[in-house]
Amino acid sequence: MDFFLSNIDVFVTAIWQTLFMVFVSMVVAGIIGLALGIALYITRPGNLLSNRTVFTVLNVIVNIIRPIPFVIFITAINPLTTKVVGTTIGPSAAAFALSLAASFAVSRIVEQSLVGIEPGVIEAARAVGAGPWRIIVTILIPEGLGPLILGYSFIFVGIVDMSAQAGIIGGGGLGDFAVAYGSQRYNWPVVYITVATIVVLVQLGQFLGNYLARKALRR
Amino acid sequence: MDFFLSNIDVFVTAIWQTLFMVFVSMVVAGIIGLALGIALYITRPGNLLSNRTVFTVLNVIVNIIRPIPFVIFITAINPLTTKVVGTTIGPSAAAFALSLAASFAVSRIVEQSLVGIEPGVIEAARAVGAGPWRIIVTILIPEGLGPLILGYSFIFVGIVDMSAQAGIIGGGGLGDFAVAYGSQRYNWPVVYITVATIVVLVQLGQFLGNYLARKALRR
Amino acid sequence: NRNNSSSSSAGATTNAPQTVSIGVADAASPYWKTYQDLAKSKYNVTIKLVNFTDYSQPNPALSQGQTDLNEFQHIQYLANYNVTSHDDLQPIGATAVYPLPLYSTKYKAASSIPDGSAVAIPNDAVNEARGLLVLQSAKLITLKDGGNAFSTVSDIETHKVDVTALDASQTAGALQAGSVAAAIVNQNYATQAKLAKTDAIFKDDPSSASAAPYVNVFVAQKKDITNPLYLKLAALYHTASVEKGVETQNNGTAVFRTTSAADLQKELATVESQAKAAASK
Amino acid sequence: MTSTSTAPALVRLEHVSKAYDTPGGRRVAVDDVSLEVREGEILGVIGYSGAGKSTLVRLINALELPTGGRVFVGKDELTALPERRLREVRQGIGMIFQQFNLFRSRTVAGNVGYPLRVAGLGRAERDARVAQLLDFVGLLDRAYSYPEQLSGGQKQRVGIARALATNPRLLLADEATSALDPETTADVLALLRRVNRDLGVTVVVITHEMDAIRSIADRVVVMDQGKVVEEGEVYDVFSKPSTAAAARFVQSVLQDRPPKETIARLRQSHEGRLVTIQVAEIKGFIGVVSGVFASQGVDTELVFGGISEIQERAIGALTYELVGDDGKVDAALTALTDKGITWTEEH
Amino acid sequence: MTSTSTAPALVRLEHVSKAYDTPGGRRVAVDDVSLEVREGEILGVIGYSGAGKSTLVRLINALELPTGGRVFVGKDELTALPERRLREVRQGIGMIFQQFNLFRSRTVAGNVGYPLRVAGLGRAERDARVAQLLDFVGLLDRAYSYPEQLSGGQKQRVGIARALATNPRLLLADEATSALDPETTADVLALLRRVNRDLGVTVVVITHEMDAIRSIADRVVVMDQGKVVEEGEVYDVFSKPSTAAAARFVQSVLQDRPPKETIARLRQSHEGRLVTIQVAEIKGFIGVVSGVFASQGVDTELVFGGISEIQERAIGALTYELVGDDGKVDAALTALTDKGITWTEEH
Ligand SMILES: Nc1ncnc2c1ncn2[C@@H]1O[C@H](COP(=O)(O)OP(=O)(O)OP(=O)(O)O)[C@@H](O)[C@H]1O
Ligand SMILES: Nc1ncnc2c1ncn2[C@@H]1O[C@H](COP(=O)(O)OP(=O)(O)OP(=O)(O)O)[C@@H](O)[C@H]1O
Ligand SMILES: [Mg+2]
Ligand SMILES: [Mg+2]
Repeated sequence: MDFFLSNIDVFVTAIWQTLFMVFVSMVVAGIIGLALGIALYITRPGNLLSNRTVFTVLNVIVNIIRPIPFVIFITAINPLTTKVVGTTIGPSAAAFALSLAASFAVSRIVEQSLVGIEPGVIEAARAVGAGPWRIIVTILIPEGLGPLILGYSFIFVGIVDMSAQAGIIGGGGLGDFAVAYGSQRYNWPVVYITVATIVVLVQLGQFLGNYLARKALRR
Repeated sequence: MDFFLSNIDVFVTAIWQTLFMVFVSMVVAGIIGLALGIALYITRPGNLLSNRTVFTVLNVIVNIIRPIPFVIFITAINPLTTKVVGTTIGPSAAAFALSLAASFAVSRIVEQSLVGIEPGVIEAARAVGAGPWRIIVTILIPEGLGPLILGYSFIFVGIVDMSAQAGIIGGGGLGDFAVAYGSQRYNWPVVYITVATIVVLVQLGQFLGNYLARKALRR
Repeated sequence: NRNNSSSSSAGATTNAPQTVSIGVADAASPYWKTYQDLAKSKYNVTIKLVNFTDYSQPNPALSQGQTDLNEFQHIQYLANYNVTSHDDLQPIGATAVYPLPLYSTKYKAASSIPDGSAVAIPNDAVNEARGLLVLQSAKLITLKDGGNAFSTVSDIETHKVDVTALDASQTAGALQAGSVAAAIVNQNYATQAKLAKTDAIFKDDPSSASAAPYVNVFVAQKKDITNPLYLKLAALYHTASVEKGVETQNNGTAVFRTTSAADLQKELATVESQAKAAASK
Repeated sequence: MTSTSTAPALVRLEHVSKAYDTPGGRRVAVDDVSLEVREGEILGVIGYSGAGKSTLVRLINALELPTGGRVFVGKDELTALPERRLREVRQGIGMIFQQFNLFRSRTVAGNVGYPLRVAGLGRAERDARVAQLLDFVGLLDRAYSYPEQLSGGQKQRVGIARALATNPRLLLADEATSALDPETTADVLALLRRVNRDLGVTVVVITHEMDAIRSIADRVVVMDQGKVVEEGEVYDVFSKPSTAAAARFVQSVLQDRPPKETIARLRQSHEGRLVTIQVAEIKGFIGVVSGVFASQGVDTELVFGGISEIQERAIGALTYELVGDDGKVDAALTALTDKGITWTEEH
Repeated sequence: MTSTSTAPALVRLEHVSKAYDTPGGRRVAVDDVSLEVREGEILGVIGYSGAGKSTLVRLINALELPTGGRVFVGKDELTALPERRLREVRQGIGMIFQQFNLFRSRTVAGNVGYPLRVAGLGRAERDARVAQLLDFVGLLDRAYSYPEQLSGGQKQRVGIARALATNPRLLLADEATSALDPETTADVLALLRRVNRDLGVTVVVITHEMDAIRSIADRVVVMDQGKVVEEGEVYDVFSKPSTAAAARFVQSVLQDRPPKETIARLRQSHEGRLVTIQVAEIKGFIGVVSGVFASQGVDTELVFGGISEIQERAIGALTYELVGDDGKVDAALTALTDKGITWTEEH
């Protein structure tokens, strides 16, 4: 406990680091993943812009990148990280790596959320002459909003979880704090406090997600 | 390369360990997660057995457990692992931890897959006097099968990815091999070969998933 | 595993085939192969290596009898574990002390590192405090109360450079990627990352007495400290062929130690009492 | 048929209301409805779009719980039963949904067979019954198609077959023929009539096709804005609708009164006065009418209208052109009134 | 109206086929159909459930691409246009879907406003137009409801308003009134008539409600098993259907011929011979008929049937009881035939 208190500043910093990494990743991965997921969905055979080649290529790319262990992924994209962030260590670099890795996960979640949309409504939009881009923005996303929001809540938790690995490259954050100051030092109170903080953070996120999903689903 | 060849037996073992861990986790987490996800879905306010209390409790539990960093989760469940598996280290213990952790993730994916089901069909089933249990088995699961299968493919990749962390407790597997024999030793050929193997494994799984989803969605 | 453990402790006298499991964190290092072959041919013992990627795991696993021995830590770490987890694992043989060097590819001396540069250190409990102490000796930082074996980055009092703690396997990479001006790199990673020996611009002195807590050790459960097979296995580490492998692994920087088990245990007791004092402070 | 008028109630609604809370406020879909469906009858429910018809039938099989009042089916008070008892009650009730609500994951055969599975029938029996039902609705060759491969009418027929599968004792048909062509509609109505007559199945049909009501219903209930505004034997409601809503519905099916434009057109080719006479149940009705005009020396020509049958009784209206001296025409019309025959002059 | 018979074609289908590959084999939904929809006309499409009507209209706005043949709308060959040109064409075509296909994520107002957004209308204009449309379909107070909060008929009305939103020059109405009560149906039909007359909108209406065809269509196309089996002016098809399919449809709407059971019942109360006479376009038709019977000394009583109007012309059939000497009755009937009047004796 004393140990925790003496490191309270690190803990506070860790909270900010986590918030920063999670926020950046949610935004970036949210957008890239959405685009990628929609691309997967609409090019799926039989769908709006069905295109077997594009679908297969995207599918394979996502499948190649997603299963790469995060430790390796982080290292592998170092050259890119240097170009974009200017450094390969610290919260920014971690946020970058997290964003990229999460994008591919998000794309799958998005694809899965859209797959349940009734084809009839897409047809109705096509019938009034709406183009694919407009259909995506004004029909696909709103119609799939319920599952999409739940999917993003899911990814939110996933990103919080992944951010625990940010410590690998000095990204800090709560997960790293729990491990470095907690479990590796067999200091369980630190682990409890930190995990509890993570849980509170996640609960807030998930409640927001549930609330929004309920609004979107109207039940 | 020589280094890889001299450790080919470890590599082969790692493949088996990964297959073992992933298979066990998919089955166990698939079942537990399905049950939990369905419970989340049907108790959601406005649904089949809507029950705000149960829903909130389940929701909170899932939200507490999911965000715990895997390193800490593994340690925290050690007493349970000892009881069930008899040991807290090695592939079996890792498979157990993976299964548990993945169950909670699966539950969210399942919930999200079911949320898109047209309420009318559930009503039609209620109207013929089908009970909740029967509706779950004969209506909810079949009607949500497309997204469910894609969701399970997603989780499959997630489990493969998580299994890379099995090394924490000496579980081995390809991910651990890639890190311990590859990236940590700056031995990139080993990383490439191992990651390629993981990717092939995942592609096979995802292709199967896509194929089944296509069958289920009939498009 | 439990069965193995009891049978191995009982049957140390015979040459009947046995299995001994050792928890390690670097099973991929080739010297372990040499070691395994040797154990087989000399004692007809099959060594089963259990590789842990997280340092928090091998000690509890040993304590619960899921492994018979482990070899991944120095006395300092073991003491910390024993104190915080109220355990009583004991060292039964020394292996080596590894200097913990500060590397830089740009600067030739610690003093020439510009103010405000980034410096990476390992972030695990085993290496972090020691890395900080190295930086302090290099006059790049000062630590609260002069620092101790439990210091963390939050104990930095004044600093000439910005210290970032990374996964031990990543510090070399961060240096090579240009993200930091200098980095504390564990010798094995330095070798694997092909950092030139000459780039080590500062290191603690492995042969000094102050390095005693950093002697790496074979660890066993207290009841096994006299197990002859385990003692033999610990000693087996100092076979020439194994030592040669270790040296290759560390680019010749390892300083082998053959301190007796009793001395190691005494050293442990000392560090443990220090740790207790530090914890109650 | 008349036997049903004294039959005991199979369904009884007592001051039943159903309101929905929407962001825009409370919306009362069913408003204090008290109603009986008698054992063995076919009850027609008509009313404007949004009148609360679908909500009403959904209350009968407790898919929806009322916000007020009590619902009885047989001896059971649904509003007091636990869900598992409700399930048993529902097994005895077939429902055809307005929106079909087919299971998308099941083939046509799977959809129709589902209630049979729930009822616990064995595979062989089930297959036989499904085949029989599909044959009836003309979809035997589509048994292995999925709903999205069917046309609108085909979907509706699957819904009908599914509702009939378990030989329920009560059938709730919510716009069961709305997507069907006239011939199929006639077949379905005939089938409903048959199950009603032969198996004693009680039927509630919601429909806006008054033809359906006319051809099969015994009694009819008219809903308007959540309330039952009229209720009675079909012939009575058709021949003497007492509310404006009912009158408009009746008009739509009998189409025996010429619309305004038709009258305007008729005027152009016919110089005489145009009078619409309501068909009454008088022996030799037309003869009587002709006789009256002939006796006054008024020439007549039938220009519009029709006679049809409801519950085996003639009903309708005929528009005649009356040519002759105004006084004579008036005298003839007065004579008609005296005989209890209703007429209106078209202006 | 007759002007449309010479109007140029707005839609032209040339040997169009559409087949679906299903696990159960190839299923031909539309089979070598050649057809024109003339500029400014209202074309009715009728046919049994599954005949291919919905598929046909979906080919017209290229929601479905034919597996054979060519489709023209205006000067554009849809089957040769790239998707982005198709979009422009579709903006000029309104479509009412059989299954409504409402956007579940949008309110009623959002659904109706959607085509306007696609057409690029500004907010203010859009709101005004939406309000106007919702007012017309009687859903102004439901503007902010979501589809699942609507009754079946309300949903359909939203679909209608949405299709009309952009004042398309071609309107495809697939069972646009199937879920509506008679009065709303009449309103919608009147509106279709009005947009057709006043704005020159060409309309294709699929319906199984022959009443709708009768009251608004200029020409009618009868489909059966994917083929167009009959095509012509509505009056011609109604008065002289040349295929069995068409005849059955016509019968369903005119309902001027007594069904078997009615005849059986009529027999019980009427001793004379029962003869159904087809209403023909003869000046003073009824007078003529009465005259013939009177001259032969045959007593008549009207027992069933009706006269109504199609395209402003009288149509129908009347069933008379003929009482008199058999020879005289036969003579009278022969006289009718000589005058070109068609009749059938009911046995
Ligand atoms: N996607 C599909 N796959 C297979 N068959 C189909 C598909 N869509 C339509 N069909 C079949 O094509 C035929 C024509 O269907 P269509 O929907 O055009 O009929 P319809 O005339 O509109 O019937 P209804 O009056 O019942 O709506 C039907 O037999 C239908 O089952
Ligand atoms: N979930 C709901 N939320 C709010 N209002 C609803 C809901 N369901 C139905 N309503 C409203 O209740 C009223 C009655 O609906 P209902 O479906 O019973 O009408 P209906 O008589 O079946 O009409 P139709 O002939 O158009 O099918 C309608 O005004 C409808 O909008
Ligand atoms: Mg309804
Ligand atoms: Mg159709």
